[in-house]
Amino acid sequence: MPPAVKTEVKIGRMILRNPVTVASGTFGYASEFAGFLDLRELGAVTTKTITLKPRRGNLPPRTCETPAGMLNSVGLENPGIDVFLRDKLPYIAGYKVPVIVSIASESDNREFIELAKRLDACFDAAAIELNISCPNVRHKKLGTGAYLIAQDARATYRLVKAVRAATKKTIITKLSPNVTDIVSIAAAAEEAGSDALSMINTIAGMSIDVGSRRPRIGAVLGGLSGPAIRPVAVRMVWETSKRVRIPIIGMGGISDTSGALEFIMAGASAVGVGTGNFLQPSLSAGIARGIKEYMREHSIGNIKMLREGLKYAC
Amino acid sequence: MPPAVKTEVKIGRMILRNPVTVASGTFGYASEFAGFLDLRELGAVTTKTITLKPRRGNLPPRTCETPAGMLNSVGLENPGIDVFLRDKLPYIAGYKVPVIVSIASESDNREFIELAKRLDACFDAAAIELNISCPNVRHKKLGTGAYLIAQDARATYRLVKAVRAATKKTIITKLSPNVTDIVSIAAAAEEAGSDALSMINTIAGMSIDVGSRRPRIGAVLGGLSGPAIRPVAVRMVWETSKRVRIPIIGMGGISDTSGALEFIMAGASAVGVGTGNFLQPSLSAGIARGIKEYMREHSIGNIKMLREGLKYAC
Amino acid sequence: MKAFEKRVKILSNHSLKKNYFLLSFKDRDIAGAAVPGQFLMVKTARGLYPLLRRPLSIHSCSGGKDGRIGILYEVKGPGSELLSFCRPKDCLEVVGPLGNGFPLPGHGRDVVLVAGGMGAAPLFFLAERLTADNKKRRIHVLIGACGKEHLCRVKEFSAAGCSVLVSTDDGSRGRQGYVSGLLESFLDKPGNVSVTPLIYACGPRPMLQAVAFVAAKYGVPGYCSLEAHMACGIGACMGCVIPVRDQGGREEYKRVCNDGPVFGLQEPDWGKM
Amino acid sequence: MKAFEKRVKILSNHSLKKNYFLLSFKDRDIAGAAVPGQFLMVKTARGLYPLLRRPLSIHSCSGGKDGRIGILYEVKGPGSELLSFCRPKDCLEVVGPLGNGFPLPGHGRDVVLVAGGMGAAPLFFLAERLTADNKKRRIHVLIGACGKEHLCRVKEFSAAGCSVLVSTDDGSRGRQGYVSGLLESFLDKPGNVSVTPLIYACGPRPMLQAVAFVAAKYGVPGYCSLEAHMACGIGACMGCVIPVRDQGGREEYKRVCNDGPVFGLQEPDWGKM
Ligand SMILES: Cc1cc2nc3c(=O)[nH]c(=O)nc-3n(C[C@H](O)[C@H](O)[C@H](O)COP(=O)(O)OP(=O)(O)OC[C@H]3O[C@@H](n4cnc5c(N)ncnc54)[C@H](O)[C@@H]3O)c2cc1C
Ligand SMILES: Cc1cc2nc3c(=O)[nH]c(=O)nc-3n(C[C@H](O)[C@H](O)[C@H](O)COP(=O)(O)OP(=O)(O)OC[C@H]3O[C@@H](n4cnc5c(N)ncnc54)[C@H](O)[C@@H]3O)c2cc1C
Ligand SMILES: Cc1cc2nc3c(=O)[nH]c(=O)nc-3n(C[C@H](O)[C@H](O)[C@H](O)COP(=O)(O)O)c2cc1C
Ligand SMILES: Cc1cc2nc3c(=O)[nH]c(=O)nc-3n(C[C@H](O)[C@H](O)[C@H](O)COP(=O)(O)O)c2cc1C
Ligand code: FES
Ligand code: FES
Repeated sequence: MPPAVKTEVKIGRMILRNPVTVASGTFGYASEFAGFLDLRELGAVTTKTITLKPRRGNLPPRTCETPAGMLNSVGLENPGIDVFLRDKLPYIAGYKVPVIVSIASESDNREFIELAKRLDACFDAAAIELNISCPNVRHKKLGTGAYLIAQDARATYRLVKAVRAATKKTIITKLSPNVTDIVSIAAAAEEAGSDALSMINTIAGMSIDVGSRRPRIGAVLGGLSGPAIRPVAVRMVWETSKRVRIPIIGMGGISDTSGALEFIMAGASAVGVGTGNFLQPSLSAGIARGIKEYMREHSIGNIKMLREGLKYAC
Repeated sequence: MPPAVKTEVKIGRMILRNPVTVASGTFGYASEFAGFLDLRELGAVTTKTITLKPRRGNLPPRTCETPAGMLNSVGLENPGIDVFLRDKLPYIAGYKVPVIVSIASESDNREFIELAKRLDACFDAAAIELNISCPNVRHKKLGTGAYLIAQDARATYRLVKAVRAATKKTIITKLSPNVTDIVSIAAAAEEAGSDALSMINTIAGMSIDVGSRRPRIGAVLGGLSGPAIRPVAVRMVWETSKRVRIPIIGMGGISDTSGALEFIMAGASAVGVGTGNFLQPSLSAGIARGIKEYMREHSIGNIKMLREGLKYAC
Repeated sequence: MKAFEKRVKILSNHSLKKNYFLLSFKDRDIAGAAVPGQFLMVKTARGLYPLLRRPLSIHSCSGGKDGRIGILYEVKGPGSELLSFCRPKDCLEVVGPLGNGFPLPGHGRDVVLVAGGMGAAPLFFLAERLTADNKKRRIHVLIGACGKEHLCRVKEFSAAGCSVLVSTDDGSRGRQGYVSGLLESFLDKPGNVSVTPLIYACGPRPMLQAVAFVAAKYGVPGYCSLEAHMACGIGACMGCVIPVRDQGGREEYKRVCNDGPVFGLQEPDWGKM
Repeated sequence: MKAFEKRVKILSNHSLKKNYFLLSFKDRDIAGAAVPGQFLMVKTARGLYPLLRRPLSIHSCSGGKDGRIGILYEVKGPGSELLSFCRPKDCLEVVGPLGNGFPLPGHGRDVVLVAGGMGAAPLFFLAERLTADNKKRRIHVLIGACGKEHLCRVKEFSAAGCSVLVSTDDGSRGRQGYVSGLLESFLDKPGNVSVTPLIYACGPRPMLQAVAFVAAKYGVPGYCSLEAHMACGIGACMGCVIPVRDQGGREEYKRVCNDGPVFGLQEPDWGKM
């Protein structure tokens, strides 16, 4: 019999049976993947970002491929919280896997607060992820050059604080890599009461079809994801994990077990599979199993030891 | 006879016969490549960054591969300005191609100024590139989280202003992508008198060998370059070119002619081939020819029309 | 509709002409579930370049124990090029069958299949099924291409019992001009088809738009199979949308991968694409 | 030293045993310029994954009109795996010959070649040259591997006129233990070699360090060929450095690609690697 390994992790008040979840917006509302994997093999399911009202999303084309990555500018197309609560959430929760509901606002903080209140009352939502970092929905300028809440420590602090007051649910703040110093934003979220961090969202990017001399994305700019950005994401998790105490869900370019392990060794408590779901629909479950195998092979009894185990004196 | 195409571009007081140069640090001191291409086919040659004193550089391993990219942490190993002026510069200048000399400081602005003065007196240097964005040499903190001059608009302004006073040579300021708002840094450099911008330097990244549980780079963090980062670089050039009037040398992941054309269509006046030189030593010259071919095929008489020609109403 | 994530073994993969290739593999599950108009997401690279799977229509399909699937593809870029290097016995990772498929015509109703270039790919599977169901009808196939060397599957459609007409942009074979023009002249001739046939079209967007225009002019209903850039192929990423008009004329986005790839000919908002 | 950027045609590429492959191609320029110890930077992918070329030693080389180059390689990761899929007549992009090569021994001086695993790759080219120069000397080859199924080129070295000794970590063939131990016992037996032979070693770093230690103990000079991660392979990126001590004992970095890959056995600062 193979030695037992403990893969349970705690994110806020939520217990994940293993450290693998999916990245918001890359797993639909889970039903799209139910035929390819057993959802109960995941530590948690994270939903596509939901807004108060339905959103049509951005002009197509919305995706294009780049070297070892892709750009997307979906623009948060979603059916709105009402339809979500009625049609989507009960389905996922039926699998008895914790559900992380990602939310965003089209305008000011009040929409976030209202969404949080709605979810607070909802048994099926285990945690709320604040998507303050979607590069495809530009807000009015917040400060010098910042157009996302997650690009401004003060704005981040204010928002998280306000949502914290509105809900007892686990709050996960999703950070943007499009910043000079992600640690300062992470610290602001922590101070305001966020239970955990999710990082990273996509990096703003652009690609041009030189044949037609047009941008490949209808909205011109898009968010870069996929293996191409993994080194950036791992670095940001590494820098942040040394400076905050709340757990981190690491993501960005995970396409196999070793990619996921990089994040955990860099200090993440859990990982989110994003673009990788497109490459192989069953990938997230495969990685959950792969991590266990790695732990067995390397005689690592508890996932925590992996997180603290980077052999580097610093 | 194929129709004539005009590929000449002006960067400061420097005239490039075509818009293709190389990215600092990826072309050595040109002699390494002389056997693989005719240096006179390039618009300009950019040298490895030079410091006042010789530098040993960082602990190996210094490079590793990532998906469609690589990390490096060379740490500006170079023989110092004296050896450079004596042994390296005359060799390159012998090819009658404009030489852009990249410089950096290990400490404060005075070293930049001294280097600029030395080069000002030097006929063989056509332009000075200020490398204020090397992620592998960390300075003391400049402000909130910034550790590079190029992460701080005020520090950038002060440095460029000081160097401007010290030399009449063309000044190119090399920007870092590790910022919230590259446009504000670009604007600061322009205001301080920089003749041109070079963008982007590498994105800070990290990679872990999960087998040995060690960072793949001796200095732990490295700079990400290669095709993986091209969408980020093109986006930054696009954003910046709409807001500054000085010319931009675009770089980041150019591995073929169409990659180079993306930058020009996004608003760059010239391009720098970096990691691509490692993939194919003759690449830069091939791209210089490739751009001409593209212009002929698409009946574009002047490279300027290509720059202004992105078919997108905004 | 059940889809599978599979690693299958390639049976054959060879060039038909120019850059056109035919690949086949055996998989009982996929072949058993597939209906005409559906597609597969195929991993073309061994590594991470190109990163995304490529959507490819099911070109032919024999169900039952045999379970054989054929794919007709053109080498266009890195993904299809890598595919063309595959050899028999190599493994191929496929996900499918995906998408909605063509609604089948009612008993005995004539159909007109209109193919532009690689548009022949999904229509051949449709022809296979329609000839197999033995419900007396005529299957007309109009195939267009830029030149004769780009025409594919003309003989195969004939052999399957369809009556085939051809057009080429350069006039090197068949009628000169676009296939939408061929359709127009075809519909124009009374007696060619039963009172109201059903059109099934596949090809480049401008061609489909022209077909939709001609069909509307002659009051002939039908379907088209569309393409869009796909990241996931299974309805999760919201990337592959096109603007459509619903019954009430309200505009909305629909996913080509999941709500399509088959749409009513007048459903897409052609002007906005 | 002239190097070339070339697209060559593969003559052969087959598995020797397990994951070990032998590839050959014809190129007069490269073969004409190459000296033992040099290497090539080989593009293994058609696309951008893996991105960088892979450094591979020149394993055999026949100059002249024929100009044939052989590469011995082990499949370890994505690059070497893609290489193993190449077939005769496929094109391969190579840059080379690169690096400094082994300094050749003086007239009649005996040599001991010490190979660990794939370390046999560059040493075979050296043996070829040394047997060809017809200057009476004995060429001893000590080959080590973890087990007998990992031993490569034993017969070929013998056939070339070398006297070969073997060790395996698991004792499945030859002496049991590391090849550095074999070297020690070899040097220990008087009469095995001329007064002071010259050692040429290639293999994993710990093995080379052990060889350097044994060589120092017996006062035998020699060279080793080192590996480091290489981005450019031509001395431009400063990525592949190792710490060495110069004559005066001062430490500095040297580039494995350009200052090496061959270094004096006592040159690297083994303690710091
Ligand atoms: C539902 C559907 C069915 C298709 N069926 C067939 C078929 O049976 N035979 C056939 O030859 N082609 C078919 N195509 C088109 C085929 O997917 C593209 O030709 C292929 O993806 C090209 O990939 P590449 O890497 O060779 O070329 P690239 O250089 O990557 O692209 C060439 C063209 O294909 C498009 N393309 C690239 N990647 C995708 C993607 N992930 N999704 C959609 N389009 C993409 C590009 O936008 C470009 O226009 C189908 C497309 C769709 C959406
Ligand atoms: C001068 C020199 C000569 C060599 N000669 C041979 C030879 O004749 N036969 C042989 O089998 N191997 C040789 N090697 C080693 C060979 O380069 C690696 O095994 C190969 O790069 C592995 O690539 P991969 O993609 O298959 O595996 P990966 O999974 O990428 O790497 C496997 C191992 O190879 C190393 N490696 C990967 N890329 C590089 C690179 N660009 N430069 C250096 N090391 C790298 C990795 O660090 C890792 O340890 C030589 C290396 C050097 C530096
Ligand atoms: C098509 C697509 C849609 C996405 N939608 C969302 C979203 O709705 N909300 C969100 O927080 N992040 C969204 N993301 C970002 C991912 O959750 C993730 O942070 C990012 O893609 C990096 O991970 P990856 O490289 O593994 O994809 C989306 C990413 C993609 C590719
Ligand atoms: C090995 C290596 C060394 C580099 N050294 C320097 C340097 O000395 N000075 C500098 O300004 N940029 C340096 N760079 C950054 C490049 O000039 C360039 O800005 C960056 O690599 C992005 O371009 P690329 O993706 O085409 O390589 C270096 C990059 C690499 C890969
Ligand atoms: S391709 Fe992802 S929703 Fe259609
Ligand atoms: S590999 Fe670039 S200097 Fe050696």
